[in-house]
Amino acid sequence: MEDFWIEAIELTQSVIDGLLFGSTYALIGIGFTLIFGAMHKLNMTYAAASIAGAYVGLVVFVFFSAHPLLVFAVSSLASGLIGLLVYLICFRFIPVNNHLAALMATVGALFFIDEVIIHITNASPLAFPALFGAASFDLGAVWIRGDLLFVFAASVASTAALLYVLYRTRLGLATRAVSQQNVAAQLCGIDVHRTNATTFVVAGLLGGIAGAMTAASVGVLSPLLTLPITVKGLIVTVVGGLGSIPGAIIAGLMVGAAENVFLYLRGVNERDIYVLLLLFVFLVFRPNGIFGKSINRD
Amino acid sequence: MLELKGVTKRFGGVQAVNGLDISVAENEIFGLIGPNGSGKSTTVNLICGIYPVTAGEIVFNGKNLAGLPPHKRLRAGIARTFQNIRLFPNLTVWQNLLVARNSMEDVHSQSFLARWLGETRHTRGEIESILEFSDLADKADDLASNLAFGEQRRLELARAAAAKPRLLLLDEPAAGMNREEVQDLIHRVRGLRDSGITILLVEHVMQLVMNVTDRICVINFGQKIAQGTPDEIQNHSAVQEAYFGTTAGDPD
Amino acid sequence: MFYPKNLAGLLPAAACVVMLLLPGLSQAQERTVKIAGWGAKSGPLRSFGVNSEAVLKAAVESINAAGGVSLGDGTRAMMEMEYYDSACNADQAISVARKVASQTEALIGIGPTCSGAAAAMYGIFQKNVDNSGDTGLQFPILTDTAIRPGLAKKSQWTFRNVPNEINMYDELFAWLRENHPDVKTIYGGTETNQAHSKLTFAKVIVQMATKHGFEWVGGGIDGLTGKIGSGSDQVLETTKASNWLMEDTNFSVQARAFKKSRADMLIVSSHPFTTCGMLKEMKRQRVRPKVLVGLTSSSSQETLLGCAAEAEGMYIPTGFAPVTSVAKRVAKAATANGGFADLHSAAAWENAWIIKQVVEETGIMAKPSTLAADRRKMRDGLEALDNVDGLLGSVGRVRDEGESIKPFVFVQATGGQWVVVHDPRN
Amino acid sequence: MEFYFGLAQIIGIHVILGLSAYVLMLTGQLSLAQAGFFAIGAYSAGILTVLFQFHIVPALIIASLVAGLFAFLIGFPALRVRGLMLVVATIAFSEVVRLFFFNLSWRKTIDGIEAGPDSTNGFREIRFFAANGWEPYQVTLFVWLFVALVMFLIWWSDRARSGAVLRAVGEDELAAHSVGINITAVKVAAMTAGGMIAGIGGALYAHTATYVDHLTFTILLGTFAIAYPILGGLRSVFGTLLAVVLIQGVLVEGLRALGDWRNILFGVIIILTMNLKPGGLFDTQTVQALRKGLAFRDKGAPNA
Repeated sequence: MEDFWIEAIELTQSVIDGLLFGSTYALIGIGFTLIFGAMHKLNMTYAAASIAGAYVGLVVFVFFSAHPLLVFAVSSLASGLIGLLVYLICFRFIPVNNHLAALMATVGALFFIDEVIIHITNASPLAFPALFGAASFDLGAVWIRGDLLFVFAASVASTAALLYVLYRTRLGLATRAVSQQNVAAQLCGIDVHRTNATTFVVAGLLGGIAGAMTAASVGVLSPLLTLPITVKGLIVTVVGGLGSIPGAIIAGLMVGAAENVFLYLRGVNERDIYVLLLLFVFLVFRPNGIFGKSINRD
Repeated sequence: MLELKGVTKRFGGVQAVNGLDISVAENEIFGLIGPNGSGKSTTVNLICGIYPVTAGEIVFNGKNLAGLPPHKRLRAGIARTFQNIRLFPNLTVWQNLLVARNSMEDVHSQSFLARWLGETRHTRGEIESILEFSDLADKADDLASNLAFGEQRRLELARAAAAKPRLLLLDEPAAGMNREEVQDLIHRVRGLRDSGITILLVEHVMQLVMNVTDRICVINFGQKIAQGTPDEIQNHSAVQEAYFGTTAGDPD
Repeated sequence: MFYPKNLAGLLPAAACVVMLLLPGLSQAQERTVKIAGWGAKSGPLRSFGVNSEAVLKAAVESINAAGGVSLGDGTRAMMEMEYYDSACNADQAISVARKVASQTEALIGIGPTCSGAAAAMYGIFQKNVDNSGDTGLQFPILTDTAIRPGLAKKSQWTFRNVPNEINMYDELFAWLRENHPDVKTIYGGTETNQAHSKLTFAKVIVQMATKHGFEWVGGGIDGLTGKIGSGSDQVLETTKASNWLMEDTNFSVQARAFKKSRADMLIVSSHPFTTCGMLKEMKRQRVRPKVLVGLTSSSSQETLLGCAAEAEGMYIPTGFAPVTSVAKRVAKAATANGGFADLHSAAAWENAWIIKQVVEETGIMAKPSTLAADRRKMRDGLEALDNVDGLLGSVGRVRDEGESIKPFVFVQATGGQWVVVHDPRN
Repeated sequence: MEFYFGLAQIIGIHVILGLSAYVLMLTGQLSLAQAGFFAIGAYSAGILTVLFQFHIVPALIIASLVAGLFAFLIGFPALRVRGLMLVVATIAFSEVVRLFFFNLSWRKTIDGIEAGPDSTNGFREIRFFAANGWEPYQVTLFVWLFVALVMFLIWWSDRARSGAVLRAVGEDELAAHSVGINITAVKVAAMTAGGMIAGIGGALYAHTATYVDHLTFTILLGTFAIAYPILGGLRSVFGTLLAVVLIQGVLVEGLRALGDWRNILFGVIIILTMNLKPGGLFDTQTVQALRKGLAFRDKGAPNA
């Protein structure tokens, strides 16, 4: 009986840690889903751009000893700017119906960003500041990491801001119009390129926060982060349903929690196999994601 | 030859086709007309198997088509054209026709590998004659996307014919055509019928429908409102109302 | 007309192919001892290559400043080094090895920097010298950085000058036994998809710790079947929750497993990125062991850049520390060349000097006509070496395996620096 | 020369890898699973020659069949989804395969040494070629024999009806279905063919590199597999060949002298190519121009 309770507490703790860490996955997932929703295209550069944003934030921290909040803000802005650049070099001048070329261009940009980071830092891991890094909340048997709680709060806040922009502003209306009916939107006088560019900037701003949050919750920033985050982001996007922001949030938390539980139960060598099987289950039984409607889109 | 018995199709809450009964006889040109959103295109899609029916059955040559995927319906002898042209734009005209040779006869007369890799003299001859019939002989090596609009329409018809169908579904083949082109199309449709193909024509352009069909069925809101010869239909009150009345159909 | 507009895109390609086919051979008039280095200068392990190149360059400069190398006929020749990027990638390491062996007059190769690439690259070499039925590459290699145990015996052409971790941890735990008598139990984890970290953890660190009487308080260990050490003859269920992967970001479960073990001594057998991640999580969860031990590879500058505060107090045995005057000079020269001298890269310095020694001992001629013979002499010379002068003292050679026994020291992270806490040589 | 032979082997193997993705891409499907099939081929062939002392030829054929079988099996569920979903599904498959080999330890004592896959430590001593006295030029010829075979088969079937069928599915699935093409069968067939081709590539890779571990078969490798046909263009198999020569021959090998900057240039070149020639180097215009150019030479008169 004693064992059972210890086990139950351990599991609960694993789930809590995983859920909170999953909020960084959720932020990346939202970015992917936003861009996919707007352009029906995959932006493979996204996670790398988010990490690159965090590196710019780190520059401010290292050279000007800025407050972590400012570091996050700079990361976000930098990533937004990179998002704009990525749009310009990977999407703007490539024919709209050529999905492969745009995808490949973003892969090229991914290599480029990764390699630039590697060259500047010699690929060395660098310490990244956390907000409330020392804080923690004890809830009886389990405890909650203060910095992750902040990450979680920041994810919720940025998502709320994003939803506000999408559903309460003219810009959001334009974005949704373009994503749903590209040609019709153009006929209504919406500048599709500008709207798409704005989407990339908004997604980039969000990605910068995600990158900084990831770096803050690990405590170190390294180019090793980009590939796993890209994969996690894609998984979250699919599990959450393409284009669904609430889906991406739930999926992010879910993937984070599942990862930690499988790690606890089965060890690290098998952990990812189970997470991927979970993804297969979703692909087979709920191909439209958590909140996906069963529309057959052509 | 083709019989629709109480065919119903629902998309969510929308009733696209509602208890439709149609019977097309061997070697006739049967017209299916109706206002926008009346369920014509849905009916075509139901017959060629793109959507499953919600209720009712579709019988072709005495065989129930339920559960048969589109490619098997083609093998059974049902070919179609699309309202908005759907050629394979980056294939040549020749390839567009070659790809379409999936009739029962073609599948059975050649071994799998031969069909997959080879092009027999017989096949070439047949494709050439289709090209000839479609006035596309000199365009055989052009990419479909480089053809003019009228040529693309002809190619789409030719591609359907290349499958040697017994029943051909034409979904608004005259859309966007001028008077002369329609006249040309009329000849071609008649030519196809004369070669033994039954035709179900879904159309908007009255010039074509009234000139070429043997019988016409009018539907609105997924239901049959009238059926008869072109002359009968022209004077039918329900048709007048459906086309010119105040009731507007829901968008397609 | 040949449609130049559409084909224009192909022209640069053609030009590049021509460029590629231009022979890489340059016939120098003067006689020089050419050596080639290669390692990861791109990709996530770039620091390995950058450091290795910096140290190698410094070594060659110092040799030339001291008058160069004396050849078999008494001529003095300068040493010349070319460094290539092989991105820590098996394909590329193999390709560079082939290129250097067949397209250049290099007498020997120093590289690659990563164990995985080295494990693959060694496979293309001739296994046994003088076996004409084996068409593997015949070119001597003296690797500096790749530490994973037991690689060089794959071929008689391959040699390594890397720390021998068995000796290092053996002595470390003996020393800890003496200096921390209150420490009785140990526990730890590793990054299981990094071969060096995992192998060293299972087959070296835990073995040596139990040998010196520390008690392992976890289950069985991944990668290790049978009993742990000599103390226990019981096969335990594998410890699952205490390991991680080399690109992992969340260490909460592992840190809890560490905490739950209540071990006096904890081991983080990992490279800097995850070492830092793990140490930070341990700090958050207030896991405070009496003694913290790390993997040799983490005794580098990267760990301090990533988590100097959290690493405070961690012991690591290392084959390099600026404790001797020459070691201090090397550290300085490496920094001047844009890299760091650490346990990985410092060996490159020794390698250059070993090469000088072998050239002089075996009477290598360094003429284009004697290239094959010179390479063979180089190999035989390396094989015959007993002892060489290293940065921390004499470096012994393990004859049949092509490996080395290097002197080492124990360092501890103190105030953002690696401080030597014990020098077994004294 | 040894270096050029080695380079030719790498180029050949990557051409095979690229073509395995090319086949499926003709049907409009983007698969990142090629790294997984490549890994299955590499490990299967390695296990056969090392642990069971097979000759390379039967080992290669069996490896190809095994990879093809997995492609066939994964084809049915995976090809239910498309676009981004398929990309993610195939990434997941390829990662599961990689993780399987990461966990696989199968050691046997052969000739006094322990051999076989050893999870994280990788699979060493796949030395069939060197141990049997194959000269580098022979190995290169052997590799290119398969490159030529695969290229010829794809090139030939692309000129026949099969190529048109594959491309028709890629251009418009609904139309293809309506003209009587069994979409699922065509896609699964393409996936299987791609799997078999990747299996051959993997088997050759394991034996030329003599060592494989799970880190060889990451998403990066799958990305390269699709990068070659995209950069080369989907109009011709020679596009893939050209792209591999450019990337492996020129960028990775030829520009090694650029050292540090080479990889940065790599990304820039991909971006530039995609902006300037979105259809790839061998896009429709180039292929037509080449054809007409060649025809012009043949006939000595312009081909109107």
